[in-house]
Amino acid sequence: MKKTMTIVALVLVCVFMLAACSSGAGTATEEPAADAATETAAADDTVAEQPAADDTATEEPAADDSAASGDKMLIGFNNFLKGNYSVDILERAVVQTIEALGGEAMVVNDEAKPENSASNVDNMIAAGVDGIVFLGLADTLFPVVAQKCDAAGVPFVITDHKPTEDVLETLIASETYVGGACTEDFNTGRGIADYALEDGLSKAVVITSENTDTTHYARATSFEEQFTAGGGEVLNISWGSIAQLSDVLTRATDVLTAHPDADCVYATNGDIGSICLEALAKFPDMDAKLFVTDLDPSVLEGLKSGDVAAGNGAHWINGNISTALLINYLQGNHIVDGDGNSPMIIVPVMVLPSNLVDLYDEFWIQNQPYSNEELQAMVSADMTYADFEQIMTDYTVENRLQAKVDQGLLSQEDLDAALAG
Amino acid sequence: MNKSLGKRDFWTSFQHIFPFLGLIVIIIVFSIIAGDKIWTPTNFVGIIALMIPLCIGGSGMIFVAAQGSTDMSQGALVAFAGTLGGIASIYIGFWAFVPVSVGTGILIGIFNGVMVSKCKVSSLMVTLSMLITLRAIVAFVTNGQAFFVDQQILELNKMEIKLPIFICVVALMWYLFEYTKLGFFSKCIGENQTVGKFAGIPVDRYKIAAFALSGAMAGLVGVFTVGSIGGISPQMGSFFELQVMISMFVGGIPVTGGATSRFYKLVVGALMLAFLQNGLTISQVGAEASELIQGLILICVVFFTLFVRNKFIQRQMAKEA
Amino acid sequence: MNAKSENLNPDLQAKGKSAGQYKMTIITIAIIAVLFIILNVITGSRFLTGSNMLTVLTNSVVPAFVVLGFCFIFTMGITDLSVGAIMILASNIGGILAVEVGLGYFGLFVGGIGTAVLLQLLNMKLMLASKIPPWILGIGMTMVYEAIASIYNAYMIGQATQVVSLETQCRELGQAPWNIIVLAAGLIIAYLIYNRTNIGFGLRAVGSNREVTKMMGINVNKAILLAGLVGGIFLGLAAIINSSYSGRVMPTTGLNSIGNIFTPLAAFLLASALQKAFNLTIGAIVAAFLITALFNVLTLMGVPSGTMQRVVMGASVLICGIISQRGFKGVVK
Amino acid sequence: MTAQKGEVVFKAEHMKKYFGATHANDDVTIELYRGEARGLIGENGSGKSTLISMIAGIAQKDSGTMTMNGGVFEPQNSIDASRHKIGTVVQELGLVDGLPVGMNIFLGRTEQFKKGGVLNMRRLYREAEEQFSKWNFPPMPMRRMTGDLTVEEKKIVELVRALSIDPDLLILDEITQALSLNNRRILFDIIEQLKAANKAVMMVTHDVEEMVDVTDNITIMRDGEIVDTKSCDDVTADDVKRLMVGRDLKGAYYREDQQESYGDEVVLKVENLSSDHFQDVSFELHKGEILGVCGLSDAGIHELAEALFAVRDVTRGRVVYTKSNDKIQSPRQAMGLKMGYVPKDRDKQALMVNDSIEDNVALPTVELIRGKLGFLSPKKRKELAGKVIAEFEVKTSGGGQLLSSLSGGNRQKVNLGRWMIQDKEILILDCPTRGVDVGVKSYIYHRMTEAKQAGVSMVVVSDELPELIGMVDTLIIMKAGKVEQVSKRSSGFTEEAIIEVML
Repeated sequence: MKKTMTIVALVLVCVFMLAACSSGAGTATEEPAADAATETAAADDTVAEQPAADDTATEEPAADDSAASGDKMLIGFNNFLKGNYSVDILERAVVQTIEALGGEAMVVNDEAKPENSASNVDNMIAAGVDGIVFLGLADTLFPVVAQKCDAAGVPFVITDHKPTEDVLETLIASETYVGGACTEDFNTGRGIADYALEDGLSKAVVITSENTDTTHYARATSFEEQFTAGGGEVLNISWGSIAQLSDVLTRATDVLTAHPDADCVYATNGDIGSICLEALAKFPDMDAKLFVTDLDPSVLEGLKSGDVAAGNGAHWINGNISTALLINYLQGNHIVDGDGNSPMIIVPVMVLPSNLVDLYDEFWIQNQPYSNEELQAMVSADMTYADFEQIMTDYTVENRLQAKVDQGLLSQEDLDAALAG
Repeated sequence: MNKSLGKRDFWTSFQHIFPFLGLIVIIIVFSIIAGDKIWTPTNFVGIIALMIPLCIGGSGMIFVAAQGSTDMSQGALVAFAGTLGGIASIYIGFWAFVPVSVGTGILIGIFNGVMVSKCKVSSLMVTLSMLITLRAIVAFVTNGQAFFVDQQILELNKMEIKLPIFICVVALMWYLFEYTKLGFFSKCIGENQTVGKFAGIPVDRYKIAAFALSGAMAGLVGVFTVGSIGGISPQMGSFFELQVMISMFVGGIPVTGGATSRFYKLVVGALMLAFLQNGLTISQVGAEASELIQGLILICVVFFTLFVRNKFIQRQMAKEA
Repeated sequence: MNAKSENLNPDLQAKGKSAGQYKMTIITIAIIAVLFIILNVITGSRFLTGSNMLTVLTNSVVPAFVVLGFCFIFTMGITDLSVGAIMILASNIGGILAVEVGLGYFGLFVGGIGTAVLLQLLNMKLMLASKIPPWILGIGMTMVYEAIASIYNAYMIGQATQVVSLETQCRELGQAPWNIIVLAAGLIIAYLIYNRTNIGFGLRAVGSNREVTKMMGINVNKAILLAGLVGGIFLGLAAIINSSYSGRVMPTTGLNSIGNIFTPLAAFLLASALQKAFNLTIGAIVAAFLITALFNVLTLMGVPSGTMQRVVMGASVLICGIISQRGFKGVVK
Repeated sequence: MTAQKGEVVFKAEHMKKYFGATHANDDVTIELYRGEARGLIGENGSGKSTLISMIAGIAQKDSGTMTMNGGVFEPQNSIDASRHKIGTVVQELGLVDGLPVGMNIFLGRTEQFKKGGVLNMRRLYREAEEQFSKWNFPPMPMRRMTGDLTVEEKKIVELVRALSIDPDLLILDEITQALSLNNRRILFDIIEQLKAANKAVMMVTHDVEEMVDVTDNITIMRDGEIVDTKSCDDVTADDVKRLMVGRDLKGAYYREDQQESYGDEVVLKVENLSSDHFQDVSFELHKGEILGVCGLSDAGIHELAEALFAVRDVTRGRVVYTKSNDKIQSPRQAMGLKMGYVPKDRDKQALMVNDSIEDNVALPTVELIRGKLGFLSPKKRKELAGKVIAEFEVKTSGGGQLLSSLSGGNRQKVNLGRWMIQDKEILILDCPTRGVDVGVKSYIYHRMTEAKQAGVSMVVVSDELPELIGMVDTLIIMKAGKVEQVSKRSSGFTEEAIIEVML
């Protein structure tokens, strides 16, 4: 028993080490071959070095090249926590852009630890990336990353989370910072607050994630600010843990018990939104409207059925834009803003009208809002800051849908019908 | 009299080199996969930087582990001590950073120790509630937000400063653990607490001391963590305690503590974990697969360590015959 | 034996069980009742209303089942930290069978309980065969299970959707009165198994002293596997009630699933601390209810959630621990 | 009593068991008869416990055959053995601490209480209670956790567990050493009852005199083989000892003089010491004196030993080290005042069994090893361990060897040696010869006499009266926590007189 266990375990180690090597160097199509290699290798340790040695050989040129076209660029992206829908969907946008532009993506998992955000930058640099799309959820990380990238001479862009102005200045001072496309998380909360005030609502509760989560913190507090400024009252902000939706549900029912007079419920992301629907269903006497940020599939359902009064989001394209900025730089076109600095492009947050829910689902969730061709068009020697600003100005749900019509993915009649409601 | 163990057979000597062997295998495999990427100076510095907090945290926790107790609060304490140190550095001056941070660690450690030894609450329960409480306090104090501290802290992240401090601290803890009463009695308590008490060890005092050391080291790790992320983040140090435990147990320190706890095993384990995590990342293994492989390799390494140890004991028993 | 196990073995900390226990039970219930009444006054009579109590009870069902699962696994001295990851996988596989395959409740039960039982048995089997301490094996298996769930999640993201959600199907189980009925049934079954069957005594014997148990002629491996089976069933139940309750269970990575079981773990430790007053299985439910009620009442009192509420919880667990250990003379690790 | 050869109840033939290369049992053949009480005796490591484990189903034989009640007997585990009506009380404690007492009696045999998969606990506890009263043991709370019991109570529970199967063969492995005199008497009555009921008893003990008294025949083992089986009518204790060791024991076993002899200087003064287990104990210990303490199980003698070394808290009174007039308040302080303490339970209280000899020696001698900056020199540790090994003739391959692989006698040598190599003035020895064979016993007595001559004062607490009678200058007899009588060696101790006082 012991002996077999040992052998099995030994073989396992070999297999996984080699699996690591094959999945590292090979693409998906090469996998069967790599598997075959591991099988033979597992049987005999001496053979093990053979395929591995091959891999290094194929990889070396990739590590050496700088932005030279023709070879595949390797671009790193740090996912703050695999398994978190918002960042996973952002990862999808980044990876799609990189692949559409003929690059290779390297995704690392920070496991929700800020230390890992820093050390993974080291790791990506060591792996020989040509550029980094950095998702920093704590402002303090940006100077550290700038320092590391400057030392290694690897360009980076930032995405999604926008640092404060002070931090942005230090970033601009960095040689390797080449821009960023971010969302003002504060705008999301403000937008909802305005919308709710217009509806004449005055007593709100906020259901959100942990207050250590910068995104949710910004959404919740900006909502509170705006709502209070507009004459409303925020009765309670319930900080829960987004990792456990049952926990959020428990929190939500507790809060609704405590404040049965609330007429507005703001859920700071899609998952929490669907949870709030559950919670509200338990209080049939309550007459509260639900607002959600982040347009993910469950929120779309709610919008369609009318359970969700309004939702905003659609800002995940900042992954596309920031990656395009980086690749432009890598191909020799450093885009600068009016002051000659690396740009910070603000991706707007949009409120989705319920009549467009189906089309949104098809072209934002099922497919990417920007086609590969459009993404490729974003990267060329002619692109300027003004062009990107234009893209942002044009970025509305209606315009995008119109573009889809132009691409022949959608008939004009369907769009018109949808717009008409 | 007093001869060494007689002839050393294969398993006996293997038992001593095995922790190193696991490390060597991991290094060789990743050298093959990742090529010279792993041996570039920057990457090597990166590996060392990964190892340093694990080693420092472990050098405190090893006393607790040797006594057979558990310290789950270390990660939360990293955040708590780092945060208080950071706040102190803003209000009092940069010099206060390290003393406040380490001091906080020691105080919380003493509290843990008193709860365990005097109030007789199990260490898991004490440190788990401490983990929950400290995390919440950090979230409260920082209002959930990352913020900057005196930028001199970034100096601490420089290897030329970090490394000497690390070496000094680890050397000191090594000495304390292997060559003084503190370490020896900790191991004895782990072997059999009653025996320790009957042989005149003031058990309570040594327990408190072990938790205090663990806390102090957590405070120091807090300082370095703040340095490495450039400021205070309430999420820093999350699950740090588990990472440290993995390094210790993978290195071959028994979960139950006792005489076979050795400091070098911690260092080897920390290096192994650092090489594994770094190697998997720079070999561009997908994030999902990387965790899978990491888990399996950890289990296999622990299994082999135990396997070799059991073989060794069997041989020794047989030799008695 | 195992230090990590001994501190989790509630039997070792339990004092004699005799007439004194009934007194303790009554005193403890009285203390809780008085506390509840005081809190009710503080919250302006919003706490002890029927609907609020029902809310608290509903909210405590999932943690209660997790704690019941712990009763069967952790009591053996097997501190398996991978239960958090197992539950995530079980919820999702149950969901897939229920929704994607369209088997409804049948699929949910088979998928959820089946997964939890299988993985728990796999853990036990691995632990017995390899002799790896459960603590470290649990961490390793957590990584493996998290990775599997995460691969599934990545696949679903690639398919432009999220991990499976029950939507409107099979949601009754997570609501009153069904969840309460299931909880009551679960409690009775757990109580009987733990106190009145060979499985229960086997696992308690193993947790107390594995060597002696073996010497007394009990098949230790079988006892562990059986207890793992029962524990797996309760964890599986917890997992499916959880998905039925909240609709969707998100995978996570980087050992974050261990964070999910900290609260149930605290409740379990609380239950073992309450052993003087309640049997472990009953104590499990009481502890889960108390912790949920604590959060509820703190919310009613307007204590900030996420921060001060958790401080109060951590402190309460510690204080209960201290009170229950008063006068304890044995070895504590 | 003549050894009547009744019907054979149990037979083992050509039993062999190896541990590695060692013959733990080499071709052992033994027959037990109905109505017989058999003693099994031999030095530590002679293979008694191995033989018993094989019969009890705890260890599996390598070869040989066993028959029980005429049928082939191949037990897979102890439950299997009990089905064949063999009840065993093993040497190490064999109870699960975390279960109620009643459950421990029936653990593994609960089928009889099962009803629809659920156990009828009330009936189980009632039947367990009945077992206690059936064998004349005082009642115990059946629902209490076994871990809360004392060692002696646990041993009784184990005995009742073994008896509860109504055994045809009862095997007792070193049970008497854990029992106090009153419970020993109950046990001997039980043995008589079983004999009268035509059942067999096999008993192992190191107390040769006791064995000669209680049993009908004695089987002597040495080096894994059976040397001889003698009828108790034909042998004396000395014969048995000789056969066990395989040679004549040189010199006297105990000290030879019958006069107390010690200096005038008082080294330790105990004044009105009281705790939960004893009240108002006062005595003076002189230089070079061996002071014995004896009493029944509830006399509080072991607790007194713990209190002397300040391991146990006292409610009143004090222990004073007269030279410096210090009140002893902690074990560490006591050690600083040149006191040493050998606790009763060697493997649970005194030694780290899974650790090396070196570490175990270093534990109480750490102050000798300590250098500048608290440096514990590995070299000094090695030297000290070597010294203990050399001076106390510990059979080992070196200081690095784990204690778990040493025999009980060698462990006890390490245990005593590590205190005796230091220049201690006062030693508190609680059952210093518990569970060691006559060879080691005689060696320990020899060392004690030497130490006494060197001026070391000793407090010896023991459950074995012959040992106290043989060694002490002053004997304190305690009863129910109070000092009942103090007598000097010259007054001529007799076992009967002492027992009378104790009862």
